[in-house]
Amino acid sequence: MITTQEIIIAGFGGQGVLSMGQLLVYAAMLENKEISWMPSYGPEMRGGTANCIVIVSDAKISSPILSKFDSALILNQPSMDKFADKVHPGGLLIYERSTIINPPTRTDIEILNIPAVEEAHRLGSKQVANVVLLGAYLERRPVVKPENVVLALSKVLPKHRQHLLPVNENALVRGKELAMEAMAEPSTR
Amino acid sequence: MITTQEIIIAGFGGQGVLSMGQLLVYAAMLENKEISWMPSYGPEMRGGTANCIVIVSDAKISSPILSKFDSALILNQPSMDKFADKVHPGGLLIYERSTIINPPTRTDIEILNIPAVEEAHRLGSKQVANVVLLGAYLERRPVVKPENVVLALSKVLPKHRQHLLPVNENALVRGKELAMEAMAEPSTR
Amino acid sequence: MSTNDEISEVRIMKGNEALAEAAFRAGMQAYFGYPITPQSEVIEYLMKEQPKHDCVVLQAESEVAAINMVFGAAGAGARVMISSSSPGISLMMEGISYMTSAELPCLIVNVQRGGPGLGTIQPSQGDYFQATKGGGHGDYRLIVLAPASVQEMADFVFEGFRLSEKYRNPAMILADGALGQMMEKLTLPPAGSLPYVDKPWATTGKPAGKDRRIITSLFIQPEKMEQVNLHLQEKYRQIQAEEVRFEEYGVEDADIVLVAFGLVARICQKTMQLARKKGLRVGILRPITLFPFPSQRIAELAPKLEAIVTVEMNAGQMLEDVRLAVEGRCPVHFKGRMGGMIPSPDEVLEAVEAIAEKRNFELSR
Amino acid sequence: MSTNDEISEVRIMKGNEALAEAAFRAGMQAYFGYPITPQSEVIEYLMKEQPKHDCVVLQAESEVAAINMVFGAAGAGARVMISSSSPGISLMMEGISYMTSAELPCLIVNVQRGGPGLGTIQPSQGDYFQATKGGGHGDYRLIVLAPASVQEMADFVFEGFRLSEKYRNPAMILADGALGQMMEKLTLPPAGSLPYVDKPWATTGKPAGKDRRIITSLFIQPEKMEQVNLHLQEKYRQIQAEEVRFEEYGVEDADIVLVAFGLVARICQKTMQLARKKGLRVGILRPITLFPFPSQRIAELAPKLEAIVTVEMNAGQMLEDVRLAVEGRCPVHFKGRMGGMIPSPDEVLEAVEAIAEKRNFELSR
Amino acid sequence: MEIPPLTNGFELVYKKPRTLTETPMHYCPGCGHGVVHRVLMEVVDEMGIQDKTIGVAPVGCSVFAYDYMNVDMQEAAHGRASAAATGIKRVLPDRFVFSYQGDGDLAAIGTAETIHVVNRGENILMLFINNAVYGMTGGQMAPTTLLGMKTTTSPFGRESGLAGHPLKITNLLAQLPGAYYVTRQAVHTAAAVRKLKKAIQLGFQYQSLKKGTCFIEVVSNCPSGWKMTPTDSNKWLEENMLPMYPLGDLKTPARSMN
Amino acid sequence: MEIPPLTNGFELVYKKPRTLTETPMHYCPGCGHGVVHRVLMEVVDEMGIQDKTIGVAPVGCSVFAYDYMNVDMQEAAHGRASAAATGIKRVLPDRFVFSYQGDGDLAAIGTAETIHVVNRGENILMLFINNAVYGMTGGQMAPTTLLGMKTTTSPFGRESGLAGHPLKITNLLAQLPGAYYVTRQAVHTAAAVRKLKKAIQLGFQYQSLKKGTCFIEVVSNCPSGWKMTPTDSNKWLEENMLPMYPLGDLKTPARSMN
Amino acid sequence: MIRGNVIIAHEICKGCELCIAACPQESLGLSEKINLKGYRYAVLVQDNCTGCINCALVCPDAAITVYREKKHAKGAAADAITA
Amino acid sequence: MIRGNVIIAHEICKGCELCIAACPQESLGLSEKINLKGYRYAVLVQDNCTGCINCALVCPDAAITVYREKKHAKGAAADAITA
Ligand SMILES: Cc1ncc(C[n+]2csc(CCOP(=O)(O)OP(=O)(O)O)c2C)c(N)n1
Ligand SMILES: Cc1ncc(C[n+]2csc(CCOP(=O)(O)OP(=O)(O)O)c2C)c(N)n1
Ligand code: SF4
Ligand code: SF4
Ligand code: SF4
Ligand code: SF4
Ligand code: SF4
Ligand code: SF4
Ligand SMILES: [Mg+2]
Ligand SMILES: [Mg+2]
Repeated sequence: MITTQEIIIAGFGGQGVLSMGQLLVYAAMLENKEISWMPSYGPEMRGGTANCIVIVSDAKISSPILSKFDSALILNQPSMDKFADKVHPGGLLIYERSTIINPPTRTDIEILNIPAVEEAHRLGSKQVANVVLLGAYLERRPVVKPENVVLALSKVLPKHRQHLLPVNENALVRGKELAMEAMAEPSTR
Repeated sequence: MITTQEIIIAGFGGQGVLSMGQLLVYAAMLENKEISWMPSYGPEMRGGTANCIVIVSDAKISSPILSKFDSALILNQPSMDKFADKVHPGGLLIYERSTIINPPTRTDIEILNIPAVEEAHRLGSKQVANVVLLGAYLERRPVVKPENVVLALSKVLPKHRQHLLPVNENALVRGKELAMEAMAEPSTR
Repeated sequence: MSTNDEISEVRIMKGNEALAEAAFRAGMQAYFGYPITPQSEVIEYLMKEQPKHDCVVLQAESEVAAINMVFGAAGAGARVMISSSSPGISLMMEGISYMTSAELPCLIVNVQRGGPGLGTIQPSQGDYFQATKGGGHGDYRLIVLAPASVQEMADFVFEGFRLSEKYRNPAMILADGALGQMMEKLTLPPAGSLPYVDKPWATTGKPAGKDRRIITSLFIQPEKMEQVNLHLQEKYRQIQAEEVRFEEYGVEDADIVLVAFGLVARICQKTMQLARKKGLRVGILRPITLFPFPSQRIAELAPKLEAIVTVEMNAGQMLEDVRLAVEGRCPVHFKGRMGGMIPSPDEVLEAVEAIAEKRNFELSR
Repeated sequence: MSTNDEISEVRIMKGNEALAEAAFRAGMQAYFGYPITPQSEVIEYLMKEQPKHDCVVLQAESEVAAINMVFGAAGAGARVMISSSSPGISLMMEGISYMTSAELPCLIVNVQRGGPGLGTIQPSQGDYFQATKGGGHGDYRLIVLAPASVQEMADFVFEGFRLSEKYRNPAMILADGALGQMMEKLTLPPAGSLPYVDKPWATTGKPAGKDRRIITSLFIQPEKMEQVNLHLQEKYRQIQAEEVRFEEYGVEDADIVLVAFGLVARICQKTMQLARKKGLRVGILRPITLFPFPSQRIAELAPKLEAIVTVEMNAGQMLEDVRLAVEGRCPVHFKGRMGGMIPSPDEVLEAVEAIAEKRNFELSR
Repeated sequence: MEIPPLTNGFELVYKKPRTLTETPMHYCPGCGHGVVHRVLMEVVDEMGIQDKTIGVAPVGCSVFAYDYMNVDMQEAAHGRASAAATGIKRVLPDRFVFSYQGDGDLAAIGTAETIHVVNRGENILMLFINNAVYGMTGGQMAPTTLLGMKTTTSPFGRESGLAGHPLKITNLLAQLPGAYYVTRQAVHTAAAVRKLKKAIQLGFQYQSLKKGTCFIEVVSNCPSGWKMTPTDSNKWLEENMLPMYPLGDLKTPARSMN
Repeated sequence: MEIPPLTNGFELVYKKPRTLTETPMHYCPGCGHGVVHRVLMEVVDEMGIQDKTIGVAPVGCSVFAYDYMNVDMQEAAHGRASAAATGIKRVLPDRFVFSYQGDGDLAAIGTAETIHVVNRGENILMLFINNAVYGMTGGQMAPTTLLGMKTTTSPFGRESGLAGHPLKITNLLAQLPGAYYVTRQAVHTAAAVRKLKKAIQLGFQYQSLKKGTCFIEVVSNCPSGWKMTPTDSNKWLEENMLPMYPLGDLKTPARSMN
Repeated sequence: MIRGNVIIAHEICKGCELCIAACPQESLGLSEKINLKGYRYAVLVQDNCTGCINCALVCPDAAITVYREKKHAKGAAADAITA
Repeated sequence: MIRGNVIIAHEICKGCELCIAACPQESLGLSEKINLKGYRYAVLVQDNCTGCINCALVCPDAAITVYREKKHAKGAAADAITA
C-alpha cells in the first residue's frame, strides 16, 4: 500500500489542473486520508501556467510545499520544462500528448504519454481530459479508489451539472485503459 | 552681566505672548547671542492658553525645553496657576494686572504687577500691552538693549505696519517706567 | 468546484474560506473589506453565505474606507472583521492606530503577499514588523496570531475575536498567501461557541440617565495622552504576561532549534524529520502569538543550544525578536526566502547542516 | 510676524520654515503635501516663497494622493519632498513601500506628534519603529535622519536628498513637533550647493533609439521579486556599512551613557551637565542616522559601561535597536515620556541617579 | 449702560437645548460651528431621540463636537466620518446616525468616502460645514476655497491653474441615486438658522424611511481663518460664498422619486 | 479550410503600431484592454510623440500595460495612477502624460484622486476602462457593476440597498470646470474602435493647450469576469452596459468654453 | 409691542457681536468689562427687546436665553422654541 | 469589389473570435489546430476579404495585419491606416 503520494499537477489555466487536484483530495477525504492541496495561483490564471501540489497520506502532513514530487501530471510544455526534473527517481510522470512538443527524456522515472484531449473529444466532452489523466494516474498509483472519485464528483458537481457524471465516469475508466495501453506500448512513451 | 536667561511667557492666544518672545530673540540675535524660542502650540490658539519658552544666552543652548525658569511673564490666570511655581527661587515674575484675580504669594521671587493693558489703552493701541510688559522685563533683566528691540521691530514689522513703530517704542519706555514704579511701590505687588 | 460541500462532517476548504466560515460561526456581526489577491475568497465566501447569517457583509470602496467602517461598527459594539493582503493592510495603518488608541476590538486578517510595493501575489511573511511593532504611528501593539494550517485559519478567528474583546485591542491574524489558498481537511468549530461580551463603552445610543459614550483617540492634553499611553503599555504588559502561545517539537534534546512561524514552521517540521534521519538533533519552536512573543521561552532555551536558526519568508524580521530574547546567549542564524518564494524543507536542511558543520551558507537566495 | 526677514546673514527661523527654505536651496523641484499640525508651516512657507523659485508646490487632496504624486514626480526624475506628521505619514505607508520597491529617491519629512490615533499635536518620537523597521508592507528600509536643532532641520534636507539619490531610496527626516515649531538661529546652506545627479532610469520620455524606462514595483514572478529583494537588502547593507552617523559627548570616561536622538539628545546634554556637576560620569551617544543605526559603536561601548539609558519620547522603540547592539553586554535601561510629553533634563537626571544608585525609578512619567 | 434683564411675568421662549452639554465650546468667537451644533441638538431634543442618536465627529475644528453634544459619539479619522457612520448604521440600522464634517474633511481627504457613502445611499444624515478653509490647522486652502481667496496655502489667492476651481461637491452628490435629500443652508442670519433647523429636522425624519442619504451643506464662516471679525465674516459670506454656493434644496424626496 | 493569404500586388493597409511591443499580451481572449492599448499606441505613433509620452499603468488587469506600450511608463499604486500622472505632468509640463485605469482603480479606491485631478484640471489624458467588474482579482463587484449583475462579491446580483447604484463617475467629472474634454467610447465594434481613436487623438491634441483634463471612458468587456465568450460579452455590453453608460461626448471644448 | 428679555451667560460669551448684529431692536451691545476668558461680553443696552430670539439663534455659544411677556394665545411660546 | 488579405499571427491569436464576428464578409473562422498557448486560432476561411480592416480594429491582441489590392487613388491606404 502507498502511504504518501506527493503529486504535482500542472498545465494551462483552464485545463482543469486545479480541479483535478481537488477531485483527488475529496476522494482521499472519503477514505479518511490526510490531504493537502496547494495551488500556485496568480495572474497566470490569465493564460499562463497553473499548478497544484497535492499530497495524500495516511499520516499527518507537515509541509504542503515541496520541491520534488513522487508523481507529475503534465498538461503543457512550459510545465513539462519546469517539472520534468522535479520527479523523484523511480517516480511517475504522466503527460497529455497533444500539448507536448518535447517529451521528457529521463529514463529513471516512469513516463506515460496519454492522449487525453483526443480521448475527451471522443467521449464528447473536451472538459474531461483532466479526468482521463486522473484515471491514468490512479491506474499507476491507486492512492484512492476510482469509485470514490466518482462519489466525490457526485458531491461537488452542482445540480445543473450532475448529468455530466456518466461521461466523467467513462473518462476515468478510459484513463485507466489508456494507461495500461501506454505501458504496453513503450513506443508511445 | 547676565549670561543666560530662561524665560516663560504665557497668556491667552491673541495677547501676543508668542510674538513678545520672538521680539526678544530677534533683538538678542542682533547682539549675537544664542537664542531659542519654543512655543507651546495647539488648538489652545483657539481661546486657550499659549506660551513660549525663550532662552537667551552667551553660550550654546542645549535643551530648549525646561521645566523651571529664571523669569516668567504672565498674562492670564490659568498661566499664573501653571507657572508661578516654576520660577527658580530668586527669579522674577511679572504679570499683567487686569487679567489676574489671584496674584502669586511666593516671597522667594521678585514679583512685579504691571497694568500693561491699561497702559496700552492709554497709549492708544491695545495691541502693545505685550511690549509694555517686555519693557518692564528688560528693566529688571537687561538681556538685550531696548534699542535693539526697536531695531528688531522695525525689521519684522511689515511695511504697512511700520507706522506702529513709535507707539511700540513708547510702550517699551512706559514698561520700563512702570517696572520702576512697581518696584518703588511694594503695595502693588 | 464548490469547496463548501458537506461531504462529511469534516470539511475540505481553502484557508480563506475556512476563515470566512469560522467568522460566521464565531458570531461575527459585521465584515468590511476590499478585494485583493490572495485573500479575495474571504469576502467572496462571506457574500455567498451571508443570507444564512445575521451579519453585515459590505464591500467598501477601499481599504481606507473599510477600516474606518470597522472603526464605526466596532465602536458601536459589533464583533467586526476585516481582511486584506499586504498593500491593502498598509493603507489601514492610520485606522489601525486609531483603533488601538480608542481601544476598539476587531479582527484584522492579513494574508500576506510578497513585497515591498505591488510586489507579487505569492506568499510572504514580509509584514512581520508592520504587524508586531506597529506600522502605524505611535506606540501601540496588535495581538498577532500566526496560523500554520487551514484548521488554525478557522480556530484563530475565534481566538482573535476573544482576545481582542478581552483586551479591547485589535487582534491580527497574520497568515500568508499559501495558507489562504491551500486546501486541507478541517473540523469547523461549532457556531455560537464564542459568547458575546458586554460592551458598556459602545455607542449604541446614550442610555437614559447614564453618561453618553465617547469613542475617541484624541487626547489633546499631552498629560492625558500620556496617561492613555501608560494604560496601553500596561495592557500590553499584561498581554505579554498572560497570552503567549507557542508550540515546540523536539527541543528537549535539540542542539539546534529552528524558530519559525506560520507555514514555515511546517516546512521546518519536514526539515526536522530529514535532519533527525541524518542524526542532527534539531528541534522547532513555533511562536503562535507573534505579539506577545515567546521571548521568555527562547531565553530559557538559548544557553543550552549550539545555535538557533530563524527561518522566515522575509529578510529577517522575527529574527530581531529572537535576538532580543537570546541576548547573545547562543548564536542566532537566519535562513530566509523573500518576495513570494517559499523555502523548501531541503534548503532549510542545507542551512542547518552548514551551521552544524560551522560552514557558511547562503542566508537567503 | 514674518520670520523670514533678513535681519542679518544668520537667520532666526522656525524649524519647519528652515526646512522649507533649505529645500528650495537644495534644489528641490517639486513638493506635494497636505496640511497637518505641527508641520503646516512647511507648505505655508513653500507656497509663500514659491514664486522666487523654479519648483512645483502643490497642496494635494490627501496624504495618500500626495505620496503618489511624489511617486510620479520622483519617477520622472525630479528632486521631490513631502512632509507631514504622524497620522498623515501612516497614510503614506503603501506609497512609501512602493517607492522603496521601485527604487525612487525622495525626501519624506515626519514632524511627529503624540499618538497613537489622533492623539495630540504635541511633540513625540512615537514613529521610530514605523520609520526604521518599515511601517509599510514588505522588507524595506528608509534612510532615516534625526535632526536635533533648527540648523539640522535645514542641513539634513541636503543630506536627505543626497543620500536618497545616491542610493535610489526614500530618505526620511524624523523630527518632532517641537523641532518644527521652535525658533533658533541658523546659517542657511547656500543655494545650488547640491548638484543634480544623472537619472537615466527616469521616465522623461523614451529617448529615440534607446529602451523605454519603466518605473514599477511589480515583479509578479516570485523569483524576480526575490532578486529585487536581495538587491534591496544588499543596498541596505551598503548603507549600513557606509552611512552611519552619530555624535558623542563625554563617552570617553563615562560610566553611564545616555542614548537619545533628536531633541531629546539636547535635553540629555543638559542632564549630562547637571549630572557631571554632581560627580556622575555621564556621556551621550546621539544617533543621527536611525537607519543605519550606530549599532557597532554601541556594541563597542557597552562592555565598558555600567549602564546605558535610552531616553525617548515614546514607550521604548529605539531601545530595541540599542539592546540588539548591546546583546546583554551591559544593562540597558529606559526612560521615556509619551503622548506629547517631553522629558525634562531634571527627570532624566533623576533616572540616571537612580540607576547609578541601583534604585528603581519610574520608567516613564 | 447695561439693562438688567427682567423675567417677572415673562415666559421662556428660547433656551439652549438640553442635549448640548455645559462644556464651553472651544471655537473662536463667532464661529458657525457652534450654531450648527446647537441647532442639531435642538432637533435631537425636540424629536426626543437623544437615546437613539449616534454622531460622528470629524477631524477639523469640530473634532471636539463630542464634548458638546450629549449623545453617544465617535471621533473618526480625518475624512472618514461618513465611513465610520456607515459602520455604525449598518450594525445599528434603527438608530439615528449622523456625521459632521468640514470641507477639508469631507471634500478633500474624504472625497472617496463621501461619494461612495452617498452612492450606496447609506441611511444617515451627513452634515457638511463649508467654511472654505481648513480652520483647525490654521486657515489653509480647502477644496471649497473661492478663486482669488487668500489662505495660508494660497497666499496670493487661489488660482485655478494651480489648485483648480472651488469644488461644489454637494452638487455632485445631489445627482447620485443614493442621495435622498440634499440641501444647502447657512447660519449667518437668524432666518438662515431657522431654515437650517427645518432641514435638519427633515434629515432626521427621512432617516427612518431608509430611502437613502440625507446631506446638508451648511455654508459657514471662519473668522480666524478668514482674518475677519465675526460680523465681517458673515457679510463676506453673504457677498462671496453664497453666489458660489447658493442656498436651497438640491434634491428633495419629491424630485428624487421622479 | 484555411485560405493562405496573398500579398502580391497588395499594399499594407493595417498593421499593429510600432509603439506596441512584441510582448504577447497577458489578457484573456477577447479582452477589451488589448484593443485600447493598441489604439492608444496607434495615436502615439501617428502623432510622432513616442519620445514625449509618459504613461501610468494602474493596478488592475492592465497593470502590465508597460510591457506592451513602448513608451516611458510608470506603474502606480491601486487607484493612484492619476495622482502619479499629476506628479509627472507637473514636473514635465511639456510631455504628453496619460493615465490608464480600470473602474475599480479609478472609481472605487481612487475616487478622491480622480475627482481632484480633474477638478484641478491637470493637463493629462485619463483613460478609464469600465468593464463593470474587478477583472484582475477575479470578477468582483465594481462601482460600475450594473444592478442585478452577478459578480463574485454580488453572487445574487448587485442590489442597490446593499451596494448602491452603478456610479456614473464620468458624468460627475464632466461637470467639473477642470474637465476640458470628456467622452464615453467603446471597443465592441470596429466602428466604436474608430471613434475611440478619434477621441484619443483629440485627448492628446488638447493636452498641448493646457486647458484642463481630457477624460475618456471606454465601456469595455471582461469575458472572464462576466463568464461569457468574448462575442457574447460584446453583445451583452451593447444590450446592458450601453443603456446605462451611453456613448458620446459629455463635454467638448466648445461647450466647456460656454 | 411685545416685550422681551434676554439673559446672556457672561462667562460663556465670547463677544463675537453676532447677536448685536442680529438684533432688529439694537437692544444689545458689548460690555466695557471683560470676562475671565478675556472677552468683552454682550449685554442689553436698550430696554426694547421684543423677545424675537434672533440673537439666541445666531449665538454660536448658546449663551443667550430669551424670555417674552406672557401672551394669552398659549401657542406662541412653543412656536418660538421650535422656530 | 476590392480584394483584401489578412495575415494573422497564429501564435499571438487567442481564438477570441471577435475578428470573426466583426468581418462583414464572413471571411474568417477558427482553425482546427491549436497553437502553443492552447488556442484554436483565427484563419481566413473564405477568399472574399475586402481589406476593410474591421477584424484588425477589434483584435485585442493586435494579431492581424491587413493588405489590400493596390488602388490608383493614392490616398486610400493612408486613410485606412489612420481610420
Ligand atoms: C490624516 C490627517 N491629515 C491631516 C490632518 C490635519 N488636519 C486636521 S483638521 C484638518 C482640516 C480641517 O479642515 P475642515 O475639514 O475644513 O474643518 P474646519 O476646521 O474648517 O472646520 C487637517 C488637514 C489630520 N489630523 N489627519
Ligand atoms: C491597495 C490595493 N487594494 C487592492 C488591490 C487588489 N486589486 C488589484 S486589481 C484590483 C481591481 C481591479 O479592477 P479594475 O480597476 O476595474 O481593473 P480591471 O482588472 O477590471 O481592468 C484590485 C482590487 C491592490 N493591488 N492594492
Ligand atoms: S478656526 Fe475657524 S472654523 Fe475653527 S473655530 Fe476658529 S473660526 Fe471656527
Ligand atoms: S479578467 Fe477580464 S479585464 Fe482582466 S484580462 Fe481577463 S477579460 Fe480582461
Ligand atoms: S430677543 Fe430679539 S429683540 Fe431681544 S435682544 Fe434678542 S434679538 Fe434683540
Ligand atoms: S452671539 Fe453669543 S457669544 Fe457672540 S457676543 Fe452675543 S452672546 Fe456673546
Ligand atoms: S479585413 Fe475586413 S473583410 Fe478582410 S477579413 Fe478582416 S474584416 Fe473580413
Ligand atoms: S480577434 Fe485577434 S485574437 Fe481574437 S481570434 Fe481574431 S485574430 Fe485571434
Ligand atoms: Mg473648513
Ligand atoms: Mg474593471
